[in-house]
Amino acid sequence: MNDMLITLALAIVILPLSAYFIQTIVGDRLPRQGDWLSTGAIFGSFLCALRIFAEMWSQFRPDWVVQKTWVWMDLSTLNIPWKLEVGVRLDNISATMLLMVTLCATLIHLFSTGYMRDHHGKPEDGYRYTSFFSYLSLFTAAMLGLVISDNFFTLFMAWEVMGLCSYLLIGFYRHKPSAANASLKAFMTTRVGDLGLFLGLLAMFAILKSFRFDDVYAGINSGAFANETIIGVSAAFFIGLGIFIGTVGKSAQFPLQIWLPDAMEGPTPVSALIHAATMVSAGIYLIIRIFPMLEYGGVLPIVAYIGGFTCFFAAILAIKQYDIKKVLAYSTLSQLGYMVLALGVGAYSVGFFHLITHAVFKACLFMASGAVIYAMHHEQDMRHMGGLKKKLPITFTCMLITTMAISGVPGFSGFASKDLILGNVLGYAHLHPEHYLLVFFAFATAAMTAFYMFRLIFMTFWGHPHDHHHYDEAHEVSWNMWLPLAVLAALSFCVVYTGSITGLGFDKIFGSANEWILKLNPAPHVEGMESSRHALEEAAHHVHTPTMIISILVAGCGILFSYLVYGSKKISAAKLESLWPNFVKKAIDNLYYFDWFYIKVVIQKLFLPFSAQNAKFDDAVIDRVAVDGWKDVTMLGQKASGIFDDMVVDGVMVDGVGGTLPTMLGTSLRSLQNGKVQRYLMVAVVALMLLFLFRGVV
Amino acid sequence: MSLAEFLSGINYFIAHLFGTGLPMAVFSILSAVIVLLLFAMPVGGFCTYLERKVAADFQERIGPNRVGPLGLLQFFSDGIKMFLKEDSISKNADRWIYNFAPSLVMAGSFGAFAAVPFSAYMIGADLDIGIFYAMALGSLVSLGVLLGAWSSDNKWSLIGGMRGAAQIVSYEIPLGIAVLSVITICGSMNMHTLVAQQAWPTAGGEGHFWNVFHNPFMIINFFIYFTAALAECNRTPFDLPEAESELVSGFNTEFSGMRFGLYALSEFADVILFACIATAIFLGGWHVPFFNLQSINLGLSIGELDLSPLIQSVLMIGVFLFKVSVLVFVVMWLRWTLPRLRVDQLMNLCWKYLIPISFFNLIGVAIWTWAFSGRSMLQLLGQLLGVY
Amino acid sequence: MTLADIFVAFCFLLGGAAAFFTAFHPNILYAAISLIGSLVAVAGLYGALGADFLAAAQLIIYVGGILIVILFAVMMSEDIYKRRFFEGAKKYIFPVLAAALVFGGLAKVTLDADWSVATKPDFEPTARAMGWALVGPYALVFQYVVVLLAGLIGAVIIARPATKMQKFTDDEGDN
Amino acid sequence: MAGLATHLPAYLIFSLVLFSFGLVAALARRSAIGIFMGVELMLNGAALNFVAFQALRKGVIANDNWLHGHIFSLFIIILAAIEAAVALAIVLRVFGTRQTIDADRSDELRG
Repeated sequence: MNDMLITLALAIVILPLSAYFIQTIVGDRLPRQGDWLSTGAIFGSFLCALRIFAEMWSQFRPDWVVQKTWVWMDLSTLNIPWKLEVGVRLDNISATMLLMVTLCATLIHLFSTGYMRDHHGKPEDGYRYTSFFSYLSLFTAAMLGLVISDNFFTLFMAWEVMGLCSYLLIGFYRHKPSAANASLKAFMTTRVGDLGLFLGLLAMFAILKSFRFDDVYAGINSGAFANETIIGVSAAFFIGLGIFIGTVGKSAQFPLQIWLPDAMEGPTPVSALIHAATMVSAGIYLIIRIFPMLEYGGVLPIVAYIGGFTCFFAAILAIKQYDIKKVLAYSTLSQLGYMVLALGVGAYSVGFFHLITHAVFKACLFMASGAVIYAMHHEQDMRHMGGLKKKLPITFTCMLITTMAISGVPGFSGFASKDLILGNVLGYAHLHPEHYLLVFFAFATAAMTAFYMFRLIFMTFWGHPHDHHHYDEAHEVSWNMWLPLAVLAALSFCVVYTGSITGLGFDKIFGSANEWILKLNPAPHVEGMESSRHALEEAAHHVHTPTMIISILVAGCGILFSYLVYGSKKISAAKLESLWPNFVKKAIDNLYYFDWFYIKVVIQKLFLPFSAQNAKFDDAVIDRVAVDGWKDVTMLGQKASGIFDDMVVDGVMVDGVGGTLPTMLGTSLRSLQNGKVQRYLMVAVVALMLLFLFRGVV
Repeated sequence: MSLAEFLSGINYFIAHLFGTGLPMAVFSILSAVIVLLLFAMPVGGFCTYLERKVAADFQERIGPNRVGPLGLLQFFSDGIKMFLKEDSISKNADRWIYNFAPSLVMAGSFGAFAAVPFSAYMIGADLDIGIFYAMALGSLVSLGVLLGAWSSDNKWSLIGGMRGAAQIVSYEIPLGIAVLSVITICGSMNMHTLVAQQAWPTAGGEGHFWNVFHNPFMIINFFIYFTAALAECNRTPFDLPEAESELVSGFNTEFSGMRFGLYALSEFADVILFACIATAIFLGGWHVPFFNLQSINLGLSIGELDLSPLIQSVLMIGVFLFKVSVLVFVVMWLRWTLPRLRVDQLMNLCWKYLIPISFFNLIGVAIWTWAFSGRSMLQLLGQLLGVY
Repeated sequence: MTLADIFVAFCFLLGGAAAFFTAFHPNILYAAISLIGSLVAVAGLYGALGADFLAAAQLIIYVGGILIVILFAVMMSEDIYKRRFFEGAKKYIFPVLAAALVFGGLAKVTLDADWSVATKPDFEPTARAMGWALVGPYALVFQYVVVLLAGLIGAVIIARPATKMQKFTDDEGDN
Repeated sequence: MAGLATHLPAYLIFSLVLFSFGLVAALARRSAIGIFMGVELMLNGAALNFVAFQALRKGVIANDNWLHGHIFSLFIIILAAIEAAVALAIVLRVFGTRQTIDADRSDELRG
């Protein structure tokens, strides 16, 4: 049975991977340019994932795990303690992730067959339909490979492949300079995070001699990291922080968040797949996997503050956006911040819960926005939309459901997970009153989320059309585009996750399986942390009911306000805007000056002068002194030999052998730099041999 | 397999007949002479006759019919003619290389015969790396072609020689990879082992029948091998090095007399060699379907000497040579069927099709071998039906 | 004085003489051809030392591959019909001295050393053992060798005619 | 001459001969291909050394059954093959740009 599961897990990765290879090689010649191949492959993966999930469900216990490890490279025969093991690990987290990723990816592939139809054509004419699907396949394979890894090594490999795919897909419209720049920006920014991840992993391997999750958890509990320090901080802190920096880059947390909004230059299915449902989740997944290290090394407060701050300030930015995809991009940032915040306060399974629910509804939101954009002939500005409710009924319904989910309306999945996060944050603040700022971040963001998401709905679907030309042409999208929306929207009801209709605590339908995500995914055991975890659980339970009431109130206020401003237009948006202080407006318009800071300050003021200094040093010192100086020395030598010739030889041994010696000296010195490779080689050989022969003497 | 053994290249068959009393060196020389003179030379010569007959058949002519019955001795008279012809060397030719090059070709194509397993008891040198050895010696041919072409001081020759060398070097890659997948299946490079594994499956699960039917990839592989081997022997449709309508006679334009004879002979020897290797590694060597020739025992003996190896050997050699001659006939048949390729088409075929496909096949074969623990389709079928 | 001794002595003589011609023959083509002699002699010595796989590999890669490529390069680049291009005895003076220095020094070290602990070559098949070594202790090195494939790709790019490369980059720039 | 086949110094001196002639060719040949042939000779000499030590001093240096010497020789052969490809590509390129492969005349780097 276990072997079969492992085989299935491998098949999940291999199917899209082989689809990628086939697409790359012969994709153009296949019927329909091979989109069915990628879609079919990922659907096969979905079926496999479903089988694995069913197995997990039938077992239904927190410690269910199936893993198999192979030795990749074993150099212990040469007395080098280097043994690299790679393997597959299936536990509740990865089984759930696999199902989520394959489901989202399948639906997004299906959606892409409709959305990318304009790109259908021969590659010779510049159409890249096949490339698009092959990249999607490669990306999905990498994400799935990351999920089934049982060690940080293959996880890192898949991580980097995803970085590459992200680069390729963001810059898919490569004729657009903005897209090309955005792809480069995304790649370079995540690279900063990857450096941290890499350092963290190296440090971990140096101490533990293993990359496997199990070994890491066991190492933490057995005190392998207890007395180690790296550059003055404890090893666990260093490793945890390094790996968390990787997450910061990949999941676009403050201060490396700048790439995600720009990444919206890519095609919308890509935004849905990569920048909402899966790749950015990979960062969260990494935190989940390294969670014991963060807890043990004391990195969690940093995690919590970065998450909290990100979710707060991204929400503010989202309020001011008019590009429909940008709104969603910032909301993604904000929701990722929520997850990081949840993990930071120590709510392990809650963070994972929100990861899953968010991936589902955000994929749906992105695809719905894609459908809107497609119907509006690639118009993305919300100010030109409006009144689309009648034109796109299915899209509207799905988008409304998922918007309610993200805003935290009771009965939808976002309510359940977000409510738990808020509860945990509040409980955490009860335990540690000095961290009350986090509570403010969390609740303020909840209100703003409801506000800006309904702003999007009202501006897009309500009111009167602003652009009649586009409006008249708009029509409901074809089945392969609305079907994915419908499926994901159906999964945005919280009954799927918590087993109750309204949210938490009432009407348990699934019996023991109710709130299965929380039940199945307790944090890995860490020595000495049980008491604080228990305390948090208690505190969160204690504030459960107030939290729920507050969060419903807050979300309701946000929706109401949004309706007043953008739905019924009772309050003028322009007037409202004028109330904002000027400097805040300016800061938001400039995205808090982050890009400005990175480009003007970090790169231009810091790196460029540094490299200029380097160049100057190279020019002045190395070139002038070392290189040209050698010429001077040589010339001096020649001059000296000339003087010697004149004075000593010519003067002393006028007609004897005197004529030959300086000539030979001059020639041999000059020939040191005659540019002839054979001469150099000969000098090297002779010198080596002399050194060798007289090694006793020298 | 050591150098000492290699030099004394044991011929199992002769050793069996004469015992081991005589010094090994005599055996080795004897076996070399037997292989060369008694097999390769006459068969190579006979092939020229056969080729002319086949050609005549295809063109509805009679072909050679004067010398001997049915013109069977034609090749003999051809040989005499070649020996007696004036051995001319053009004035600007590079004499040293000119004299030396044909023997390189000769060494390449005839030396490899030592590793061909004609029967379970008759193999020139039962090397551990038999198939690899055959390919290594085969690589001398391209050198001989190139040098001979250059030394004759003739631009047609030079063009032909360049084409020949480029072609042989290129096609060595798909050929080698096709052979590599056979090695993957059998886990050995020893010719004897390679053939022995292709017996009809027995109850104990021994033998997986002819490699060409081992798995779907191997069928493709056989065709790749066959195509590449055609190009290696400069046979139509890959006879660009001696394309008579473009290059007079290509790399051997200037050669005459027995030197030309060596080239011509070794070309046929090459064809036979590749047919032999194809037979041995893909078509099961001496094995026939449904039973194992090695189990035949008529109980005949002369005194102490058991005659059954001899009888088996005769049968095996018959089966082996039958398969070889079928392949050789296909080669001749192709000559009168397919037109010659252009140079760019030739290279495209190799680099864009054969090499990628052969790599794909290699991976496929490796996966098959791993997944089914090396069992062939036939064995799997047998297991499924419960026969074995 | 066994057969193997005669064979080894023959290989020494052949290899040495061929190496001499490779170094000193005025005609580069003859030098290349006499290189065959050295390579074949080394292959024979591999055989005599019981390295059968290496002997065959030496033949197939050096003689069948590298030498052909060398001959191609000679024929395509030099004016080979100019039969003699005498390189001048003068140019040989210092190299020969340097080589003599190397030879003398290393030969002295070789002959001074104590080689009394010696084993006989065993003529076991080596291919299987080498295969295991490549996936055993040398796995890492073997994987790095695969990286050398990059070298081949680089060679292809270098050998491409310059004009075509220019065109290629121009095309890219337009996008 | 008896026992030549198992006499280690004989092999070493022979490989030294190959190496030295290779060195002469590499240092004195005017044409880049000649230099390259010299390098090939030197590589061969070195590779022969490895195998000779493996065969005739087995177990003296490394006390295990891996064929270290053979593996090293194999890597040298592989390396030589790739080196041939790269070197001859460079030769062709140099010939294409300056119509000669004389190493003495490719001396733009002179000081």
